[in-house]
Amino acid sequence: MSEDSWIEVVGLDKRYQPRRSAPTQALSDINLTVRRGEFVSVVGPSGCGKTTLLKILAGLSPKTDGAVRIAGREVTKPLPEVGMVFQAPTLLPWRTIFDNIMVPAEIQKLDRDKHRERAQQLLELVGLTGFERKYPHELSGGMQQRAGICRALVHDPAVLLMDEPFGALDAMTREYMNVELLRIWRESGQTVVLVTHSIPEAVFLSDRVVVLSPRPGRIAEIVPIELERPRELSVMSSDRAGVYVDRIRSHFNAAGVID
Amino acid sequence: MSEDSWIEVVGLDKRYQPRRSAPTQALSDINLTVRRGEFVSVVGPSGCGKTTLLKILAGLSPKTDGAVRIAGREVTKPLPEVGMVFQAPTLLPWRTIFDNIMVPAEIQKLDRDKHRERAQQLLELVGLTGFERKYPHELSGGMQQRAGICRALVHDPAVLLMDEPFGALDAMTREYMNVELLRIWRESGQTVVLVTHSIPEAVFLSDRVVVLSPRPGRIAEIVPIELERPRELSVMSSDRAGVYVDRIRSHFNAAGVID
Amino acid sequence: MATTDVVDKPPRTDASPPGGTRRRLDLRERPQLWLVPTVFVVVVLAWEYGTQLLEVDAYVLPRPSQIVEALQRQLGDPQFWSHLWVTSQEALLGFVIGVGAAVLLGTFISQIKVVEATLMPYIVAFQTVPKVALAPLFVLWFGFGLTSKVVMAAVISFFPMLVNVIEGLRAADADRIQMLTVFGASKTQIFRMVRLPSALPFIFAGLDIGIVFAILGAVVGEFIGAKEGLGYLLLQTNYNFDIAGMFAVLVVLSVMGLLAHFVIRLLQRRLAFWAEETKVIGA
Amino acid sequence: MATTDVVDKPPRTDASPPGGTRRRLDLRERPQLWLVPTVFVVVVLAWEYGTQLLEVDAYVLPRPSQIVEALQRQLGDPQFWSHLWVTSQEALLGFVIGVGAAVLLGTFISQIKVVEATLMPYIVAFQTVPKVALAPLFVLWFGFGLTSKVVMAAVISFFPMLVNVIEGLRAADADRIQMLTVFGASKTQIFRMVRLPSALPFIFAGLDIGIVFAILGAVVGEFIGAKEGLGYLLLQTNYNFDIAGMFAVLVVLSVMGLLAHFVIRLLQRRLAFWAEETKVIGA
Amino acid sequence: GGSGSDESSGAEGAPAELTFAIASAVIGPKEEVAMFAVAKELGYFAEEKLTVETINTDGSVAALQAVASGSADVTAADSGSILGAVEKNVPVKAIGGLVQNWPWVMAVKPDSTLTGGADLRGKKIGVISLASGSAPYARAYVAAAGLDPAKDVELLPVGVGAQAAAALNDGQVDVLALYTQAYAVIENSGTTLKYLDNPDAFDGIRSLSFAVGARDLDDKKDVHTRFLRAAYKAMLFSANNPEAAMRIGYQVFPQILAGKSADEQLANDVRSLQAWLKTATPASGEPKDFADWGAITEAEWTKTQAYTKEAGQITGDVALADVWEPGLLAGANDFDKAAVLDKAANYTK
Ligand SMILES: Nc1ncnc2c1ncn2[C@@H]1O[C@H](COP(=O)(O)OP(=O)(O)OP(=O)(O)O)[C@@H](O)[C@H]1O
Ligand SMILES: Nc1ncnc2c1ncn2[C@@H]1O[C@H](COP(=O)(O)OP(=O)(O)OP(=O)(O)O)[C@@H](O)[C@H]1O
Ligand SMILES: [Mg+2]
Ligand SMILES: [Mg+2]
Repeated sequence: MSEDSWIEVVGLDKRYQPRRSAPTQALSDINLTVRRGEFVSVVGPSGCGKTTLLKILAGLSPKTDGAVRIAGREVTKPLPEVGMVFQAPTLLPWRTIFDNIMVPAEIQKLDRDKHRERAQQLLELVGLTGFERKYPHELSGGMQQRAGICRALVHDPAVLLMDEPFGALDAMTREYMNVELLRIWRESGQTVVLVTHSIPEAVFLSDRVVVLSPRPGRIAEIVPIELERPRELSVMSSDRAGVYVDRIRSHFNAAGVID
Repeated sequence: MSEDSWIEVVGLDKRYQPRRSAPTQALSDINLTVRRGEFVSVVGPSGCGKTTLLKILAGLSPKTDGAVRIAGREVTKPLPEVGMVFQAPTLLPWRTIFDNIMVPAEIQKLDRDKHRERAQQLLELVGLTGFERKYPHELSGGMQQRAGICRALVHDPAVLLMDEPFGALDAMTREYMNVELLRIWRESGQTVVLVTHSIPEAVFLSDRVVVLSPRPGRIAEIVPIELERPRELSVMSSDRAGVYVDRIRSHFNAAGVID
Repeated sequence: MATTDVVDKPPRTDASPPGGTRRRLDLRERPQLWLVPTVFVVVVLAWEYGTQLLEVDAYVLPRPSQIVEALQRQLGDPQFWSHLWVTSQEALLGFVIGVGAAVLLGTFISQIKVVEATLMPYIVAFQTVPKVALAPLFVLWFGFGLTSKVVMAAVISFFPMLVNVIEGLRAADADRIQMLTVFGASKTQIFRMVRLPSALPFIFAGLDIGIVFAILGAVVGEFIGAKEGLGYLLLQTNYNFDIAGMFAVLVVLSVMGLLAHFVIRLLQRRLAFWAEETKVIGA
Repeated sequence: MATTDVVDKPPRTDASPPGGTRRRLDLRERPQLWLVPTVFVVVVLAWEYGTQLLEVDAYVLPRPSQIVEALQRQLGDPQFWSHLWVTSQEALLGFVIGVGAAVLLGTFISQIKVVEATLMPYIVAFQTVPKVALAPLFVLWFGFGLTSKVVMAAVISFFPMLVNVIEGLRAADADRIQMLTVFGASKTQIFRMVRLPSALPFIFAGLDIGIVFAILGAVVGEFIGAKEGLGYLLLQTNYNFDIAGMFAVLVVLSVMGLLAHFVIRLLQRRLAFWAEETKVIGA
Repeated sequence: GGSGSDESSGAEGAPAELTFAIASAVIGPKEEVAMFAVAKELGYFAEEKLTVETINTDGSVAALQAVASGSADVTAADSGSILGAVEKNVPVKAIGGLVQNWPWVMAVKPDSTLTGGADLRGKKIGVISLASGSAPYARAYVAAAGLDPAKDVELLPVGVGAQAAAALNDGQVDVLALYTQAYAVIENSGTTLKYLDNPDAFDGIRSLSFAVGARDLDDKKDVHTRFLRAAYKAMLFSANNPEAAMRIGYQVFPQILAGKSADEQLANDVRSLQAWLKTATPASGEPKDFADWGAITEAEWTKTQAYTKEAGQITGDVALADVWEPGLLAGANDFDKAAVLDKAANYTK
């Protein structure tokens, strides 16, 4: 194991075999290594296997074939250094927002006071101050998603897996969250794998963008984004960024006028 | 009642008063009329009350103050001519995708064969052919959302309320779905109220875009979009479209580079 | 008024009305407050005059007035209170033991599939054995005192609770468990943070059934070999041809069951509050 | 293997292995197939030799060999089969009636909050009345034949089912109900499309408890006034000091309960399949 | 086990603790009053240095099980059940008789035209339960009249007390087959009954007898003798002053009253107790002359055995020596009758 192959996916295959219906080949021959501290985004059409890939990395779903290693360890069950933002917020309805966010710290029995403070900071960061004592059903969809992001960050995991964390957010909040995420990432040195539907977002945030083909997901291209860091939003107006966006978009056959 | 005020919202106020926590003012003094056959989008920051507004229109949530009428009738309970796409897909886990989509037809006891055919067409349109016999948990997030869209369309409702229907879709699918939605709308003459986070999407689709302010949601501006119809995606590259997008975006303080 | 209710009457304001009209509203919003007593009065009157009209003999079905009379007599007798105390003790102890054992065993069983598959057949088989038939043996094994009745109450309240605990712990949402798993939760933590809260509606159903059966168990235990307790008093009143007295004891047992039921429902509203608040009212 | 399971052993392939190794795998993947019989043999042997060693008298606890002997004798007696038939009939009929009534009443009750609040106290109160104490009245009201035992079985299986039905119908997800409501669903449709499927885990728990209690109810009914049925046979064997014969009857009752339990579980796996398939295995 | 019996009581006259199993789930004006309560309250147990407790068991079979397993030391159980127990190797043995006159009798409504067994063809007979002493009695009763109990009559379980009375009044049964004391309770409630005569065949069949554990009987003969002596003293007292016995019964077992006042209940309960005492004392003669308590003749045992066998409770013959230990009775009858009679005559409180 080296720093250069902190996350290692070799010849990964995944086939779902439900009891009552036909099997679905979700992923096919995925090969990918992620450096320690790298920021990698995964883009691809709906249903191509992005969530499946993240769940396998998280140790939540068994693979059909191939090998997956994180920090040199075979992933057969969830590893403690991994944090995850789920596609659906998955908050616990019997806990207040604050207690929901504290779940990872509670599970890993981390220092209470320190993490309470951190949770409070994160809530402030995502604009949920004042909602600490509310219950999930009292929050809007986007607010729940933001709470889910706080939860994934509260224990400062070394590896962060994010499944469309900003999907339910408006443009302004999304941009703001992108900038903040970059800041947190820079400060903490986390390794991040992010699934997103926004190609500009992927370009803005990532060191490399993995483009998956439609189901069964294969790697269509891996695009290194060589924009200097630290990045500001304005970098996205640059031609170089535009080239990256267009290049990735070309895989999608999309006009790029809506998204 | 006239065709010009098919949907009528007058002085609408909404305050949530949960049993165990502080009240939240979600909407404040909303005034809006929608013409019959009009396409209106609602944009606004996360948590500003968009979903709340749709739920009140749908008759799912009681208002605190003001009046809401659809087709001249006071909305006190769900009206049969209204269809809705929910922010979360809300499929029934014990039904196949096909049977999920048939729910409205089944409820309203509509002609079976005709609607089966229509369901099949809609599934094809959203790219879910082959998944009819699968159960919801076997679908990806975006696929579930697409199934939710089919369900809202299957019985061809006169009024269509859509809560971020394309949030979980990739750029290509989203653009394609936008175009198709416009086609369906044109052919059916539906009245549509769409909540979205994508300002370009709102501009592309709508006759008017309602911009809500942050919580408590008030109407910040209503922007009429005077782009000729029928529209093609290319219209979004035009300067006039750009002006609309920038104008709406100015309410959000967003750079507009990600979304 | 819950915040997610479906409107099916003219929407009411979400804000509570000012304090002054509270009491009056309560009666209108919770008609059970007058319905329950009304129904009660109607039933009692129908019973009283129905039995008179149809000339039903008191030893077949005594009239409410006779029962009330008998009840007054009983309540004035210090012996009665000691009977009541004995049965309450037996039922409560049996309930706690039976329900506790069911929660422990149910937890254990549902954690390990093999254990469930191995033990469940025995548990079901044992449960189908009529405890009343075993009662003479119970008495031989556990003596004629409190223990055999407590065991009876425990055994009979155990099974409904067990089935509900197992089913409830199973009902947890897979996504929530996955979420906890990613954050490194142990089985115990998953149990505490997701399985148990998800199982609460089942557990409360089990408790509700369990307490009723615990009281029945204690009473039936007393039928077989006891010299005190309400079950014994039932036998004695019946033996003495004091059917009104017997019904008075039945009334007391009913009140015991009712009280326990309300305590459990109260607990449920406190502990499983989120279920109440996300409930759809009127749909 | 469910498709959403959490890996906690080296991930297995999702595809089933080729047919040839199926049978062998079954035993490894479902160890209960040999565990249940093993435990059974161990328990029986321990019982047999334990009672011999400790010199437990047969009238306190007969040995398995004696029970088997008695069982053989019983099974050879055509009368026994008619007893079995009577009790099965009573229990099954009572179960169907009790559980059916619980589903109907539970549905009705849980639809209208006022009805629930008004009726539930009476139901709980009635349930806490020991049916055994009322049995003489039961017999007076329903006669000495099948009816009184069927009523007994019905009444006793009714309550666990009712509580579970009410709790289950309440457990439906508010968002799903809202979804149906928007599409204009009537209460009946909401009930059929969401409430009922959501309640299935509760309903099956209720059925599981209900069938066991229905058998108990029939037997207890027979204790009080019957001239046939396994309950009567229990009394008869006990009266004749034939304790081994009594245990043989208990064994038969257990087997009845087990069979019913397995039928219900099978039904559950068929009808509530989605719950099985989204289940997290190994977590 | 619930017995506090002192194992070291082998020494003559040593203090001992005993548990008496009442062979019924309820306490009523029967042996527990006439024998136990009186013996306890008047100090007859104390005179024998005995401390005696009671437990209730659900009938004779359960009581014998309790005695055999050591949960109790002595009971008064149905003689047929004792025979059945002995046949099934349950270690119990009868040591003295208690109810000597056949207690079962047929009763009909006062306006009934039924007069005897021959009239019962096609009738419904109410028995306590089909697994109780009343079923074999009913069968034997009709058999004695030449009918086939399996075909010519129908037995229906009606229990004792209210529901039995109701079944008769409602016409659900034509005749009841209960024991005399149960009828007394029914009559106390205001129902009048007409009784059918038992054929002579039932004379001499024994009902309740005292039974103890057979295994340690030899070691405990002394204790049991003392128990019997106290018991028979109490019987003599009760036979001579039932009202006093009943009052004592209320003191020892206040639960008999179940909330009612003693004065209100006394007349009825005395009547019940007298009905029971009649079955437990010689059919003729003056109460003050009663003697030879507890004796059971070999002829009576034979008759009882034949009856039990016909009832199906035993299948073969039980050797008399296995079931009956008459050796304690001499000691048991060795008491000062005059003192007891005196006490009965002058009892006040
Ligand atoms: N539990 C499951 N059982 C069976 N098939 C599944 C399951 N989960 C996902 N699939 C299938 O696997 C494929 C990939 O699903 P996945 O959720 O990984 O897609 P995705 O890339 O995340 O899509 P989206 O962008 O819509 O969320 C889909 O075709 C889906 O139908
Ligand atoms: N059931 C509820 N109970 C209490 N408060 C609620 C409830 N639903 C929404 N709210 C509050 O009302 C406000 C508006 O919520 P709403 O869901 O309408 O927002 P939204 O505009 O749809 O946001 P998003 O874009 O994130 O979905 C939020 O502040 C939220 O906390
Ligand atoms: Mg996904
Ligand atoms: Mg929303």
